[in-house]
Amino acid sequence: MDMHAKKKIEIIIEAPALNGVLAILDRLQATGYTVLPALAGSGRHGPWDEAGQVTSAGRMVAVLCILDATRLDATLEAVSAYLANRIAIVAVSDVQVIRGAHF
Amino acid sequence: MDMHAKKKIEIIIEAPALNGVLAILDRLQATGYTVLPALAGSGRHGPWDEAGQVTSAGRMVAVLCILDATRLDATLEAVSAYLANRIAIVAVSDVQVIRGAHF
Amino acid sequence: MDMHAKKKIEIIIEAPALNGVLAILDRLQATGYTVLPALAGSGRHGPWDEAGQVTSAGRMVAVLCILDATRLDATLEAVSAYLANRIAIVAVSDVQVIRGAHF
Amino acid sequence: MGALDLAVGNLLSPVVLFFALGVGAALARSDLSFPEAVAKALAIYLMMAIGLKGGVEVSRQGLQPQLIWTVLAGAALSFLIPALAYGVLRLISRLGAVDAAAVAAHYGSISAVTFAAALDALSRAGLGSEGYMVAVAAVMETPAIMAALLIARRAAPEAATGSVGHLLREAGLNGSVVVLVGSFVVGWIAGPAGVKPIAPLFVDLFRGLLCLFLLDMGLVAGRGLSRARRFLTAPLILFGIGMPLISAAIATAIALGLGLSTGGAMLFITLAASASYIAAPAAMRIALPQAEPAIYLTLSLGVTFPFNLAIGLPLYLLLARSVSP
Amino acid sequence: MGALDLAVGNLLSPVVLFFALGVGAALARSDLSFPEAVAKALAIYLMMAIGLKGGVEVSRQGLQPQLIWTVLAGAALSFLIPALAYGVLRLISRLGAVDAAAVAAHYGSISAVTFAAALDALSRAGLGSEGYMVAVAAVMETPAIMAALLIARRAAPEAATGSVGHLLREAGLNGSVVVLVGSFVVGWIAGPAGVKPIAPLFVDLFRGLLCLFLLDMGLVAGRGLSRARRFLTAPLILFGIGMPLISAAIATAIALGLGLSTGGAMLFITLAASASYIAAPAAMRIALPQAEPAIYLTLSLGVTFPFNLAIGLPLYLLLARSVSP
Amino acid sequence: MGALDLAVGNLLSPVVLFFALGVGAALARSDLSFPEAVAKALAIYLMMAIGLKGGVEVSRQGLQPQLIWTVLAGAALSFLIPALAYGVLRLISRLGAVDAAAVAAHYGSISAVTFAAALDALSRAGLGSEGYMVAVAAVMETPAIMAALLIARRAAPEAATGSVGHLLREAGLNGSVVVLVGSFVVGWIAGPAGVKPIAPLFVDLFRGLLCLFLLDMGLVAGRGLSRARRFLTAPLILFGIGMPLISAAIATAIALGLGLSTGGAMLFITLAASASYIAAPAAMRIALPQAEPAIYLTLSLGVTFPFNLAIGLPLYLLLARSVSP
Ligand SMILES: Nc1ncnc2c1ncn2[C@@H]1O[C@H](COP(=O)(O)O)[C@@H](O)[C@H]1O
Ligand SMILES: Nc1ncnc2c1ncn2[C@@H]1O[C@H](COP(=O)(O)O)[C@@H](O)[C@H]1O
Ligand SMILES: Nc1ncnc2c1ncn2[C@@H]1O[C@H](COP(=O)(O)O)[C@@H](O)[C@H]1O
Ligand code: NA
Ligand code: NA
Ligand code: NA
Repeated sequence: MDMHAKKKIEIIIEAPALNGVLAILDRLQATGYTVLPALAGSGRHGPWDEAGQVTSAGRMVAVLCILDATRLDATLEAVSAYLANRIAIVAVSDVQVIRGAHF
Repeated sequence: MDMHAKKKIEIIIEAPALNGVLAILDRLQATGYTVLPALAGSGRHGPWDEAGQVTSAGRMVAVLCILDATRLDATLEAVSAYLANRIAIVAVSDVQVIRGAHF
Repeated sequence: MDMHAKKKIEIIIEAPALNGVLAILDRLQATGYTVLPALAGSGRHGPWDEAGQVTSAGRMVAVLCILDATRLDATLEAVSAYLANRIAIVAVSDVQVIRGAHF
Repeated sequence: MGALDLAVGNLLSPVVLFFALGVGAALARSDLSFPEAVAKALAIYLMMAIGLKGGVEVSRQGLQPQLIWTVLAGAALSFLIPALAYGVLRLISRLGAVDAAAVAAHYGSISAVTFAAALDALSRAGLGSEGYMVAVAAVMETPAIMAALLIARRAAPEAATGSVGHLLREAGLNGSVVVLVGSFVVGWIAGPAGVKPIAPLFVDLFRGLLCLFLLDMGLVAGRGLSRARRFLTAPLILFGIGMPLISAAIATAIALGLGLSTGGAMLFITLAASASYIAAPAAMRIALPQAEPAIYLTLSLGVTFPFNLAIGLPLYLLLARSVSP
Repeated sequence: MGALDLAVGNLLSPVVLFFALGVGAALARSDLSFPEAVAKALAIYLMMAIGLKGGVEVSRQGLQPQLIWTVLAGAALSFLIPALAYGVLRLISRLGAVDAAAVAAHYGSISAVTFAAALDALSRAGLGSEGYMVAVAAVMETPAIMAALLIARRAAPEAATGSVGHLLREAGLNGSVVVLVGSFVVGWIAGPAGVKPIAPLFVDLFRGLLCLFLLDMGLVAGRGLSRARRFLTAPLILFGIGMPLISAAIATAIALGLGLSTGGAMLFITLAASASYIAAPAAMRIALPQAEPAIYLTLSLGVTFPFNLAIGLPLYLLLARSVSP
Repeated sequence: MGALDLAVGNLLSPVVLFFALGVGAALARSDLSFPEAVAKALAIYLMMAIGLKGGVEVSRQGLQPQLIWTVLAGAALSFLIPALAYGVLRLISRLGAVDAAAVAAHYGSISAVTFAAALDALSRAGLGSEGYMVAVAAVMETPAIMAALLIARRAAPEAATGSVGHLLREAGLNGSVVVLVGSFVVGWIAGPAGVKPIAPLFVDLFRGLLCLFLLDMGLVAGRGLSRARRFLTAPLILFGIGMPLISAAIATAIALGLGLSTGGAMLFITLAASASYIAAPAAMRIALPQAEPAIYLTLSLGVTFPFNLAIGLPLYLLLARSVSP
């Protein structure tokens, strides 16, 4: 199988700030991203839980973005500037993709 | 802690083709897999969003499959043949599992 | 970008046992964790599917916990003791985080 | 109405037909499915409606002396049926001690949807019932879980996890128990006049929403059946049909002693005969993790629930008639 | 009522106004959105309500001889419209063969929500209709999908995946078809008396819940329009408005031949003119993965559905009047 | 009805009792919870029902001259209350400037559920109200958010992110504002006759679904309280109860000047006294990310909402009676 080394960014971010993050990814012309829901969690701001919430103020979502290593730094730079005061964590890992032309 | 090196495949795939992918994993007797929902995303086909959708035609889900390295190639081969014309991305990474007998 | 090497634990666990796992993470003072929903899956206990379920007995959720390598062993030890007879899988991988002070 | 009319009328009621539609669709592998969120909300709605109805009845009828005896009898039944069920299972099937105890818990506990379907059947028959039967239902959810845990501790000490006290707390605060009891109290306090403005939702829509819920239950039951067929050995199927009949027989005798009305007796028998599918499965995953969930889920939802719905309910009504004044 | 009254009355009905609200909110980029789970449950509810209504009518009216001819005519229309649509698309637009076939499938198949809106319009006009039109609707969902697949196989043999038999099975067991047909049968068996206790949900709330659903459809359509604008070339928009008119004209002629009532003819014309948005898109993703989904989704939901809702329905009622006895 | 009757009648209404049930269940750590999707759909439903009701009233009553003055007074109140609230908070609590500004925004803005509960209380008291109060509610959602942002910019220039214009757009297009205003316009256009077919959903079920929603709100409030207790210092709790009373007093004086009916005055006072929990929290996360969300969420939903629901509403009705003709 033909594999290509890429980077995967995972951003766990409070829901109201999601559009801000996605706008940055769009502006940097990231080839793609996917948003996953989260149910509950805990951190320095205490625990949260989506059950029964009407407002999205207190809840988190996860953004997954696979991209080429050459674009990693610029993306992290832009994202972390936006995240400055916000509730969010960002993790990067190595992945191998098939169909590398997609990224 | 006793750890065992395995491979993790992540497939982000359009919902209508999910059953096709799972049928392949079942046929290859993958020891297990888990399907995660996605909320929204963007890629070469433009942005999508599950909000309010009745049809599953336009949305994606994520399949997570942890398996032994010895089975990786056969699995990727079969999956990528099925995915040929479909909207999907596939990423592989290294993980360490506990309770290795499960895989 | 200033990056810090951390460990990511992913636990796929049956929903009724989720509180047990989170209590352990709380007790060990993990800096944070996030719970993600799962839609469906398959394993040695056969396939499952959340569609239309009222009881949470048969379904799985995923717990994501990023932590410092120094705390990995103690956490895995405690978690795997609790998981002894339960339906669950545990995978660990390497990640790089920004804003390392959060972990 | 004769026995045959009752049975046919029941089989042709929308509630049963929609359940059958669900089972059929799942077995035919249709992709029809209900969103989990809506199924959970429907379950909460049904508990609220049942609770309110019971509470309003009690506020209307006042507290009757039988209440206390019926509640006690229900709790005792819930605690004792598991021992009986466990014995039967160990005798006729090859289930191990832990699996048998977990199954037994389900048959001692109760199914709120079966209770709701029984209320629907009573409506069709034009019969009322004692409002406090809702309290009896709530009280019968938990003792069976404790009993099963005690059985498992004896038979396989290493299998049971957690303390009984902790589990008692969890099971007593299970969402379904809390909503049922809470709505019962709300209905009692608010009374007929207070509940009137919310009756369009909780009374008028009850039978329609029950149909929606049973379509979903049919889908889930059908999917379970086609996936877990291998667990359903002949002895287990026999148990899934025979156990409700045994429990119903015992409950009929008790109902006679309690002097319940026809409707009340029918509900009491139904509670005894029904098998839990919300509270008990979750409790068993926590308390007896080694027990295979596919066994108790499939038996309770795939065998006993359809049996009770299609055949049990008219039968229990006949039994109730035979013992009520 | 004259033509103008009809048209204005339709535009000012809550159903149309809520759809417009949804489109407007989405185009203005409001963050208003419906949870997917609730949208899916509403869709199931609407199918159940439509199916039950039809079944009860049939149980009341008995089986009429036209039924069989109307069902056959519907199936034939569903199978033949895609060929026509494909021809028109290839002639006037630049769509490739696979995209054109996929779009064509949608216009042969039917939209259950448009059918529901037509029932609402008939209620407003005080008209009834033949109960079996629900069966016609169910029968028309699938043939178009098969026809489109056969067209694509001819034009681009490498593009079509999977066997026709397999797809036929999938499309025939599509959730919306199963609920529609199943509820029709339930309504037929249970009859007016059996359905009465569940009428508060399935009859009284029908028009209100349709408004809720159309608000959601408006939001989804509006979002689709603003995202996929680039796919909507002038010829495609023309097709999205012209094709329903062509299908409506053909269906009007057939309705005349079948001797349907005004209400029945209006529903038949609406079915022909409507474009699928639940069954066909999913089937096309499976059978013709190369086809761009944004094209058929946007055309069907963003152009043809609003056109039918706002302008088509009163027009089809006028057409139906002109050919009914 | 005397003051005591009013207060007791309110406390024993199902709406308040179900909220209390939710709080109790959460504090007892029951696992009872509502699916988020259903809670969101219920919130949309409530806005639609409120909006439609107001619109139909306006179409019935015609546009009254007070409308314009009441809307202007509402907007001004929403804009000015935050300054007052900010001053009080800085005086009596230890909150920093950014946290205080964020909390202040919530008390200037309004809570649609409190408004819905006020409508329910008016129904119980047999009182009507001016239909345009819905428009007043919609108008009062946003100015407070702007005011708080301006306050924060002054006090802590580095904390506020994004432009005011951008935020104004976001807050004005917030889903709850759009549904409220949109449904108001739909009700106005469609009028009593047009809304009648959808009344079973939007009128008859209103009070029942409000109970469902309040059970959920109770669960969320209870969970919030037990998690964020440490943020609730005595001065903040005092603020959470005292601020609504201050706002209510000011609004009572204005209502007198406007010459509103008893029902209208009661709604106006309730709007002023209520604290936002949908629009403002989301806006604050975007505009003032440094502010701790647990503070404003817990204060608004855990302290002020229960206070208004249980004690405020009958009090505001008494105030309204004292100033209305
Ligand atoms: N170490 C972590 N691993 C996984 N998720 C985390 C971690 N830290 C924080 N989170 C998530 O991010 C949210 C906010 O974190 P915090 O800002 O620390 O309160 C938490 O509620 C979790 O959902
Ligand atoms: N690089 C990526 N990282 C994460 N998700 C992606 C990426 N590319 C595509 N996706 C997901 O896959 C979907 C289809 O991608 P595409 O075929 O490029 O339109 C997108 O809408 C995303 O949900
Ligand atoms: N190898 C695997 N990769 C991903 N998910 C798995 C794997 N094995 C098990 N799972 C998940 O864990 C659940 C229980 O697994 P099991 O105990 O093997 O039945 C499955 O239904 C899957 O959701
Ligand atoms: Na029982
Ligand atoms: Na059509
Ligand atoms: Na206010």
